[in-house]
Amino acid sequence: MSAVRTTPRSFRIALVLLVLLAGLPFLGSAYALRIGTFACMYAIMAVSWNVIGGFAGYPSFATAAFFGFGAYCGGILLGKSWTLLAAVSIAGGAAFVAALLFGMVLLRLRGHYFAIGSLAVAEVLRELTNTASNLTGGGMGLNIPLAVKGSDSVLGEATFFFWAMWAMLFLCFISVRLIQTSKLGFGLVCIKQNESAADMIGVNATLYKSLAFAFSGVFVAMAGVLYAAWVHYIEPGDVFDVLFAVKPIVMALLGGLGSPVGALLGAFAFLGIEELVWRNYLQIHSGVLGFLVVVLLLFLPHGLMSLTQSLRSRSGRKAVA
Amino acid sequence: MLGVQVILNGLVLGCLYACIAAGFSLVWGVLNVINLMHGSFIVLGSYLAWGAYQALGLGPWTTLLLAAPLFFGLGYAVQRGILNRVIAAPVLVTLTLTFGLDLMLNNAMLVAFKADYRRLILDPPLGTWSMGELVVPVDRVIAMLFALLLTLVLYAILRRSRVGRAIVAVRLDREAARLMGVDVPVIYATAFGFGAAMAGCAGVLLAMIFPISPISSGPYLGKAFVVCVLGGLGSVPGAVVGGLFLGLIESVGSIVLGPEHAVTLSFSLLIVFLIVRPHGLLGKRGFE
Amino acid sequence: MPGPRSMRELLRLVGVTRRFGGLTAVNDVHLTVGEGEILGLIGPNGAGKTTLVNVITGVHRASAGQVLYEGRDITRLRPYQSARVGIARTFQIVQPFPELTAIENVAAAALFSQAGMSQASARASAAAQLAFVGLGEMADKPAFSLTLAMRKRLELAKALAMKPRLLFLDEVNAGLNSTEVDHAKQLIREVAGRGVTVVLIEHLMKVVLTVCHRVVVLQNGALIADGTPKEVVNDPQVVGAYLGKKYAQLHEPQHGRQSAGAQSGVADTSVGVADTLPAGEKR
Amino acid sequence: MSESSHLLRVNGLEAGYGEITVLWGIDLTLRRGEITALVGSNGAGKSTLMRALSGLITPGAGSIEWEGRALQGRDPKAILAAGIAHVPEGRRLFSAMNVEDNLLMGAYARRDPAAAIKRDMERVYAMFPKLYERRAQAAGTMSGGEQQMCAIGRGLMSAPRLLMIDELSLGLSPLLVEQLVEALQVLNREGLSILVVEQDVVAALELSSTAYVMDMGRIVQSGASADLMGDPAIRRAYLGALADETSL
Repeated sequence: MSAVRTTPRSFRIALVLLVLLAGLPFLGSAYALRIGTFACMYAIMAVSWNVIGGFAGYPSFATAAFFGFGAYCGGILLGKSWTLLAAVSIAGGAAFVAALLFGMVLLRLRGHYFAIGSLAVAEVLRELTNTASNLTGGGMGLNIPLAVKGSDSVLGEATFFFWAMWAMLFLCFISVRLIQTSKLGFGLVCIKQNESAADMIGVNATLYKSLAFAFSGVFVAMAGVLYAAWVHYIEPGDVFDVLFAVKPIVMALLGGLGSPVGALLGAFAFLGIEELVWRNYLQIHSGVLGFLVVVLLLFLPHGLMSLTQSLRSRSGRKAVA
Repeated sequence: MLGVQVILNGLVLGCLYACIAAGFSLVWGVLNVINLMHGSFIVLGSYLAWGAYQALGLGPWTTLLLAAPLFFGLGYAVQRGILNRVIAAPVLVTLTLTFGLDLMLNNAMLVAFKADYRRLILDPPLGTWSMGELVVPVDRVIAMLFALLLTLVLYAILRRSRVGRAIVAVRLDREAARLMGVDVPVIYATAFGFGAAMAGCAGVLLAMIFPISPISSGPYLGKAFVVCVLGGLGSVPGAVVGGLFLGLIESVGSIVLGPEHAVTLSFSLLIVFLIVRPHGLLGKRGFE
Repeated sequence: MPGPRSMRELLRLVGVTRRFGGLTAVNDVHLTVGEGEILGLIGPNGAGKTTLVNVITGVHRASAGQVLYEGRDITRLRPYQSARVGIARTFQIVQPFPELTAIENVAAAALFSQAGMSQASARASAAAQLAFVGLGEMADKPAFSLTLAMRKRLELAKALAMKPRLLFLDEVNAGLNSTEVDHAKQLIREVAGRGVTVVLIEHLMKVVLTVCHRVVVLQNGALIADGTPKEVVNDPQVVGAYLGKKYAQLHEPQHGRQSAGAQSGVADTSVGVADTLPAGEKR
Repeated sequence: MSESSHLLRVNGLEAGYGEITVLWGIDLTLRRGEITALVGSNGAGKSTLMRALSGLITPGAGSIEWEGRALQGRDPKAILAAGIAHVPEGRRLFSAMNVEDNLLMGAYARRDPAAAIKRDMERVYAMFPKLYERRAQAAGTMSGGEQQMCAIGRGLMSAPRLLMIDELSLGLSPLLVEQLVEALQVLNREGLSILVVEQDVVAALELSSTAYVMDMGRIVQSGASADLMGDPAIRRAYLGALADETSL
């Protein structure tokens, strides 16, 4: 049963895209690898955000919190000579449990209040990280030792992290797709459409929302570990950046809300645009990004995908009042 | 004596916070829109004060008279021209839209003024007042008094003027307001204009105390959030209560826990309030 | 009005009270609903009917009193839990999942209300319910595209998919035209014919009087009458609640000896209709 | 056509919410200087009719003619300016505002000099002295009766020629209702036309000179209020048309 109408065809398109992405290392270019790794990371964020924001309809700004949490968890564990796999698993598990518990209270809030609450989590975590300098290095940042043994070339390490991030994206995408077609996903869509009606037909909304929140965090946190290991150095302002909370939303909006495939495409499109802007308008890149966001919301409220689907009657329905 | 000094610092800070938050709270309460540009409006106001002093030799208190109409017009135009098109859209859309606008505004300021801090240094400096061990910089006291005054003016407009009453009426019951012949879109734009004017004026005042940089917009916005949630949404008294509360907490907190914990404290407070008392200290009844 | 009243008790309210601040919306309500009954719950605007249903289904918690369902205390159940024990309801203002198709709407109800239901079997059950309410053709249309009458039936199909034993129908006929109302009445009877106990909250007296076995009247949160439809519409307290005390005093005390002949005519017909109709429904 | 006696004439009005039509072909005429009552059970469409008349909802079909001018499709602001004030169901006061500000909101759309508005406010206070006592109190904290006075006062502040009151007595004590009824009669004698929706049928018919009975979105009976007192149509509209059920 497709609770959200993602056709098997667009799912296959997404899989093809993922496979194509996997071809990047064969270009042998460090730049391509870097872009590819970022593409995977962004896609993980957007596809994950989609679970809470797209399926359940809760405007979460907690992605930065999950990412930073994962990065620091990973950084600290790697610093204590744990293996990368262990660090990833532990950070992911901790993020899942924390999000589940935190979601139980936070998700009682709706609309703006939830948005602010989720945003504040990142702020609190960042400040805590800043002040707990014994553990995290505080504002000075945290150096992270090489996590990959045996790859002596720079390109080799880059390739490794590309594959790691790619695998994480693959895992994330398949998981989210499974959630979408599962009872959980169906329940989340019901909650988004009408929470009290969902309650009335027997959906345990609190549990479902919290699970959605947890799933929207777990892969992002694990990607955070990989990112930390990849770049060897993190600082609080970097990984808890509010932009990490907003970009996934823009990507998901770009691809069309509620579909993991859209989120994937949105992430790639966003990265492409961002890269272009970075290269050509370094000075005003955030302004151009803002401009894109504004144009997107005002003129393409259903995302890029809606451009291709020869304007259906629905597209005008919700647009402006 | 330390206690008195701490409380005094807290009050000064609190009045400024109230002024920062009052307009933000008004927009949120009346339009149900969170204006993420609020922080950048404040910074822009600071630059205006700096520019007016550098170029024209105008003191910040004079610049206030300039800032209020300028920012009102800016806010009115932004609401009418852009925000009003999505006013009925879900939270995610309005929130992301103002975020996009904020990115543009903030980036424009970065390009125009660079990221490095500027200071508005009054010549001659105003010095400090001291009473025994108590020391208070005069510029802070003046800024605090003006902040209080501005907040009071906003309160008076909302309470006493025709348009202010209409703003409050729309907030309380939009349909009943329509029955009274109120043009709701105009009132929305007006409320947004007032919000922007408060931000601009607050920025002018803050320029007297704090260094000016586009980077400050985030922290200012954060304060506005916290104050709104602490005091209760959409009311001037709520903003004052929330502002003073936050100012005192931060002032006391930075002594007890160390200054580096002030921000953590305020955001932790925000989360606790959201969960335990989402309508703030004054409850949801407050309105003006 | 034979059978239903002697039947086994399904729901019992003991002194149920619900206050909002200083306002008592439901005041010390004692009520028993027998299995298989079609009970009408009526009362003027703001009488507390919907609040009472909200208390029973766990949307609001009772300020005092107890709700017993099959002898079990369900006073503190949350709405999703009460959905899972077999209590379903429709809403006064229809609450579909607008962007889901009709069949997805109904399948959701089947899936989440019953343990061990697979998505495939939920969909199969949904198809059956849609056919039952006459929406088989609309299965793949999104709910927002249905007409009001169809959405009302969709709401009913959703409730039925939950396999309820007790079903609250809140204003299922509001906003329908008379053909649609007749159709809805027929559906309600058929639902009851399947052995579902129905509590009908209704403004349209013609529906209440012809469909219900028993009617209770709520005014200002308190029960003021309980009896057959005929007894209830002729109860001076009920007439007072609906048309004003003065009207009741003016028209009621003499009953049949009214100056206007129409008055007694109404009373006479009501005897005939109320007695024959529900009884004529053979189960 | 007797221009002079007809204040408002509604013809074939259809209105509702979105795709849901609530009112079907409403014909209704209000005469200048009269009190007209609308009676009928819950959900009969009385409030919807008032909302259509005050422009809160836009009619789907039909005409509303006010002193020869077409009013259908105009917004509440224009209709208020034309001289129709609407005291909505549930009073809808601005609860956190004080009484005086509520009254001032009633005069919001007027462009008259402050003195004229002040004078009208004094009149309201003279009519409802209780409101003067409470003028600085938040409207939401007053009793139901005081709130209804305030709502009527707020309606009067727009200096209307037709005052529409939805649910005059809902939740009020009989004594208070008496008081309100007297106030309305005084206003009426001074020339104000009134359209009132009232649950208490006898009160409504005693107050009004003409009445309309609504059921399921239609006018099912109308006439002089005194004649309607014993009309079975009224009882049928409230408590069910048992006679009509034999067709089943």
